[in-house]
Amino acid sequence: MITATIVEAWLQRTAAVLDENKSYLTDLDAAIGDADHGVNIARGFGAVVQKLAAQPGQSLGALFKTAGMTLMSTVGGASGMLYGNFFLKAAGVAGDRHALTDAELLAVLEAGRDGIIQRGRAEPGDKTMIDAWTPALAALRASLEAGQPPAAALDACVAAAEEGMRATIPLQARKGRASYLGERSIGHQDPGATSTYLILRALAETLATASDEM
Amino acid sequence: MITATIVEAWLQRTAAVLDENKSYLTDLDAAIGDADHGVNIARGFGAVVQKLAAQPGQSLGALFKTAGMTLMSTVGGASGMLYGNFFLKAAGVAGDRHALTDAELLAVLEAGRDGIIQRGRAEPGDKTMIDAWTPALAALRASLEAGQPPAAALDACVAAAEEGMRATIPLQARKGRASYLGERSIGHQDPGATSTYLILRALAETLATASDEM
Amino acid sequence: MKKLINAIDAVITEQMEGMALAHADLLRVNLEPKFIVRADAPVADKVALVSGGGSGHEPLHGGFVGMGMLAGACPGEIFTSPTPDQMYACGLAVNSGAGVLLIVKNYTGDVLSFETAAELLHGDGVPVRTVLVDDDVAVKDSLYTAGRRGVGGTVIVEKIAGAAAEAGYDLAQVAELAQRVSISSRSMGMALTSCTTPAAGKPTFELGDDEIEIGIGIHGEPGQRRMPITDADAITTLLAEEILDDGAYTRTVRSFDPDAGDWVEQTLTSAPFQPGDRVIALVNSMGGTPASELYTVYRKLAHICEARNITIARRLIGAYITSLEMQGCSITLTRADDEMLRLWDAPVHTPALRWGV
Amino acid sequence: MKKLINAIDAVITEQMEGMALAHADLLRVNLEPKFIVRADAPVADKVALVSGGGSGHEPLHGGFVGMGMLAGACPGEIFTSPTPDQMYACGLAVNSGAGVLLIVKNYTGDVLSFETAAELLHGDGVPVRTVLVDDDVAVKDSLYTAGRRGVGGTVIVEKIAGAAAEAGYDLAQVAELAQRVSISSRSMGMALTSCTTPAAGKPTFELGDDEIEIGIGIHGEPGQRRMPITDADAITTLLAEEILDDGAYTRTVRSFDPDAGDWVEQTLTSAPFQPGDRVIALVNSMGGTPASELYTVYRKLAHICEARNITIARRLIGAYITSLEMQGCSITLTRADDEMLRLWDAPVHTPALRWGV
Ligand SMILES: Nc1ncnc2c1ncn2[C@@H]1O[C@H](COP(=O)(O)OP(=O)(O)O)[C@@H](O)[C@H]1O
Ligand SMILES: Nc1ncnc2c1ncn2[C@@H]1O[C@H](COP(=O)(O)OP(=O)(O)O)[C@@H](O)[C@H]1O
Ligand SMILES: [Mg+2]
Ligand SMILES: [Mg+2]
Ligand SMILES: [Mg+2]
Ligand SMILES: [Mg+2]
Repeated sequence: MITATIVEAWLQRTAAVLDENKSYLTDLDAAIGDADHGVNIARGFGAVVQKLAAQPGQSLGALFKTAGMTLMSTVGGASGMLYGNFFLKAAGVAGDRHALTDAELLAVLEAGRDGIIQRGRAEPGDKTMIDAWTPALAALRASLEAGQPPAAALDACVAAAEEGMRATIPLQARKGRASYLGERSIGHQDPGATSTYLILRALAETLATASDEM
Repeated sequence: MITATIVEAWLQRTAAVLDENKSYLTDLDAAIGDADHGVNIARGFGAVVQKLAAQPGQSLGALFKTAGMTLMSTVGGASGMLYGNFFLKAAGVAGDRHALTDAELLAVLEAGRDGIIQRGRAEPGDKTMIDAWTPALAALRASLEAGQPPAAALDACVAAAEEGMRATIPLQARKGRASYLGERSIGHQDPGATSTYLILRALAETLATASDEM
Repeated sequence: MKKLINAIDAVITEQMEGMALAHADLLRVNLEPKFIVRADAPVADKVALVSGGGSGHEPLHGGFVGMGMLAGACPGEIFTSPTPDQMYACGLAVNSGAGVLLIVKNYTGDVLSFETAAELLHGDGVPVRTVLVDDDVAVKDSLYTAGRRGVGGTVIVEKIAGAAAEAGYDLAQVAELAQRVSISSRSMGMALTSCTTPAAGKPTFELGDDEIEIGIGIHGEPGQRRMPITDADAITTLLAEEILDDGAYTRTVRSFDPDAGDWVEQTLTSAPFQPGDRVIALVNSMGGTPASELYTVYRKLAHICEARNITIARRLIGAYITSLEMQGCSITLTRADDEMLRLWDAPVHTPALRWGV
Repeated sequence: MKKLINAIDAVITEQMEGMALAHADLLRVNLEPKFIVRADAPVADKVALVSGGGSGHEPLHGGFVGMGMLAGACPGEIFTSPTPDQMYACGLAVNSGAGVLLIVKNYTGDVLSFETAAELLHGDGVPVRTVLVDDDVAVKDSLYTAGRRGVGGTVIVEKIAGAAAEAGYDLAQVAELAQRVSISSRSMGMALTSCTTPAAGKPTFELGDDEIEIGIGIHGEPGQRRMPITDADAITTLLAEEILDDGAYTRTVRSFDPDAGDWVEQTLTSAPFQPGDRVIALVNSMGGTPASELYTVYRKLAHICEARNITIARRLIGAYITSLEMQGCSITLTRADDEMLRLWDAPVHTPALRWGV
């Protein structure tokens, strides 16, 4: 079971990882965007962690809603709205549960991803964060459906996210700021796909640590 | 006798020398002024030469007046007004003569120098062109009064101008733009004193060439 | 990085405080969340215009708050879209009941935030409409990109729609006019130098000593292409021809319909410029280019327009939509009819644009 | 060197042509010799203000030609005083018979040129007076220097004296008022970066990446001293204290007396600022500093003035007297009485300053 404590630990680890990778993400965004992705997203998840610390004991729905609203009001830019939407939609599925089964976790993540698509209307291959989310959640679903243990399923998920992230390099962007560059966007890794990979990696690592401790 | 032709040759040589030394003078002005002395003065004397070429056969008074008015309307800045005034006052003394004796040349130069002082009210030691003019004309007068031949007298004049120019280096400026620098003007050679030296050197060289040719 | 700023985190707040101190007669500033409103907002019976976007483009938008232009402005972090909570709170603060028009520059972040804000305001019973500004001809197609960026045309839209609101147009009328001005506008920009955001501390892109960047937006993002530096006439010709030779441009625009309570999509086409057109021209500094150089650009632009029988009926020359201290310029032309010119001439009193009062 | 210019020799001419094309309703331009005059000059029965100076300080002076401010402006080469023939021709063009006031920034070249022009105009029977602006507190003494430079105070003098001329003050009255505004003004400037004249093609001075120059003039000349870069509050405090703590300043001013037909010398003393003073504040960009940063400076300046019980009664924030594309700012404070404030508020309509109309 993935408890609220574990989810909070995930968001804390995400905040830490994004903060460490702030310059890396911003440099990626400088190449094909406006050089703010790392700074903004790190600020946003930092704020989420602070907000959650002040509101302990919430249901997962409430917790995700706080995360979504906080991202929306602190990140700014495309990714703030999209990640914000991710958590708002995740909140809808998580509802007043205080823990999730593996299958429920998958449903929550998929709902979040669908929220990103609904707002941003990106398709696979547009060189956006969707190019990490879609293969990652497909791999997670396939592994779970194949009966693999959660740790292995999440490893597959992260591996697919990383592959999806790398696969954005040769793509020409068709959504977001990078699309203005036309062919000049080719050859650069998408910053949003990169932060998505980092977020999913943080999830896998958090779950691994949590099960070690059990 | 210093004929109008020789005077025109002097102004032509001056224009050429100042043009060659344009960057040098402007660099001196960059250190303690506003980096325009060379460019401006070269433009001005270039214009004088053009104007005179279009008006041949003038009296020396008319010729100096044209030079003065042209400098005033083409140079801009302090030195344009001061050199302009130099020639206007020189014109007054030269009058309708078409040639000058050595003594008359001295009188013409002294009147011009006094014109600079009258407008600019600089005193010796203020770190201006006056620090070249004053010793130079004193040396010229002394040499001529001592009965030296004109060539030697002019050499003494140029040597004194050069010395006066170099002697501006340790001075603190009290007039003109360099005075704003206070002690920071110390250690730099005054651009106006330098152009004065170049103008007088061009005079000596012109007269030397002219007497060679006779 | 050399800037007149204090702590990096405080840059926007302190600039807003400075504006509040300087222009207490014109505007009020709210810091949490950040927005700027007319001193006399809400103005009874008048439609309120709200715009916003990343900071670093000053005077846009805060400098255009006041009589005859914006009712409110929402500054984001530097070059980062503001957030929906700002727009929502600002919309509530300026709504007199006559409704709020959200003026949205076409960037994904801005669009998504304003969409959310529109839904929130509608949910609270505020009559709300949106208009998209997408005038940057450096972006060629709308099919394979996020569409043209909103740049200099925004200034023209805000002035004319602001005058219409002041004149008592209702929400649907102001929105319709704003949309018309928006699709009648085309812009093209270039950079001589890059710019530095305080957070990054180093220039967003590197430009060689003899290179310029053509087709830049306003966020220090790289442009369409890079070329060796050339003279003002050649640069002006290049920018003007991109604008004047740009063909019909068609895009699908989403806007909020308060009656339906939902988003509607419309396909809109901008007609190319034609001989005989009258235009409003904006020759704009990217921030670090002084006014003197803009006049050299305007001179050439005037000659080019004259040769094509396009009449520059009104003009604005200065720094109106900038990228921090970037050197460079942009040109905007808006095809204007009598109504637009009349509204352009109407009094305006804001920190950065003032006439007739 | 990266600038929006064409041939170096044509820079001033083309900028003037651009102004003429852009502002035909406000001004006319003459190219040989170079000057700019109000479109409606000479204005019957009104004293005409003429100023001038090196180019590169735009909008000063050409941008201030128009109703309620200057009747004429004479641009020199970049950073080089204009020549007497320009001022003479300009003075003749604007004189309605009510006379001409020459507004002279205190630089040797400007002073000498305007002196000659005054004598020429007087010789032609034009009633002419002169006023010297020397407000730069970076220059400490007047005894061992050419005296304080004319900087930001010039803008304030031109606005207030321009309003007085428009209001029908006679020549002696306008001159007396202009002199009073001038000696009530104090300024101090700083540079974050140097600037490049087109003719030189390289920066006039070199500044390290973490150095700033304090006490600069407006000609790219080195300043009073150099120091490590610090934050906006510290820089503002430094500039403001130089101005506010500046003691009485006495100088001997030469001005032309048309009745005597000669120059008269007057010893004038500027009183230091005092608690209770009301001031007009100018927070000015040196050209390359964007408006956003100026608001951070204004914020601190407002706090400092408030703490000293000095009331900022009016303010102007923007690029008004520049050094090409230099980054940096200057602060000017002018102690203002009711008459000055009334004239400050009077309508003005020029390319760079406009209100009340
Ligand atoms: N329409 C979209 N759908 C999905 N993701 C998008 C979309 N537009 C942009 N993104 C993602 O957002 C990232 C950029 O985020 P960020 O830099 O924070 O926003 P901004 O471009 O507003 O500065 C891109 O790398 C891309 O992955
Ligand atoms: N009052 C003065 N009297 C005599 N010479 C002066 C005076 N003021 C300045 N100068 C001379 O002018 C020179 C500077 O000339 P220039 O650079 O052309 O003028 P500006 O300072 O106006 O740019 C100085 O080096 C100095 O020799
Ligand atoms: Mg970005
Ligand atoms: Mg000089
Ligand atoms: Mg951004
Ligand atoms: Mg000069």
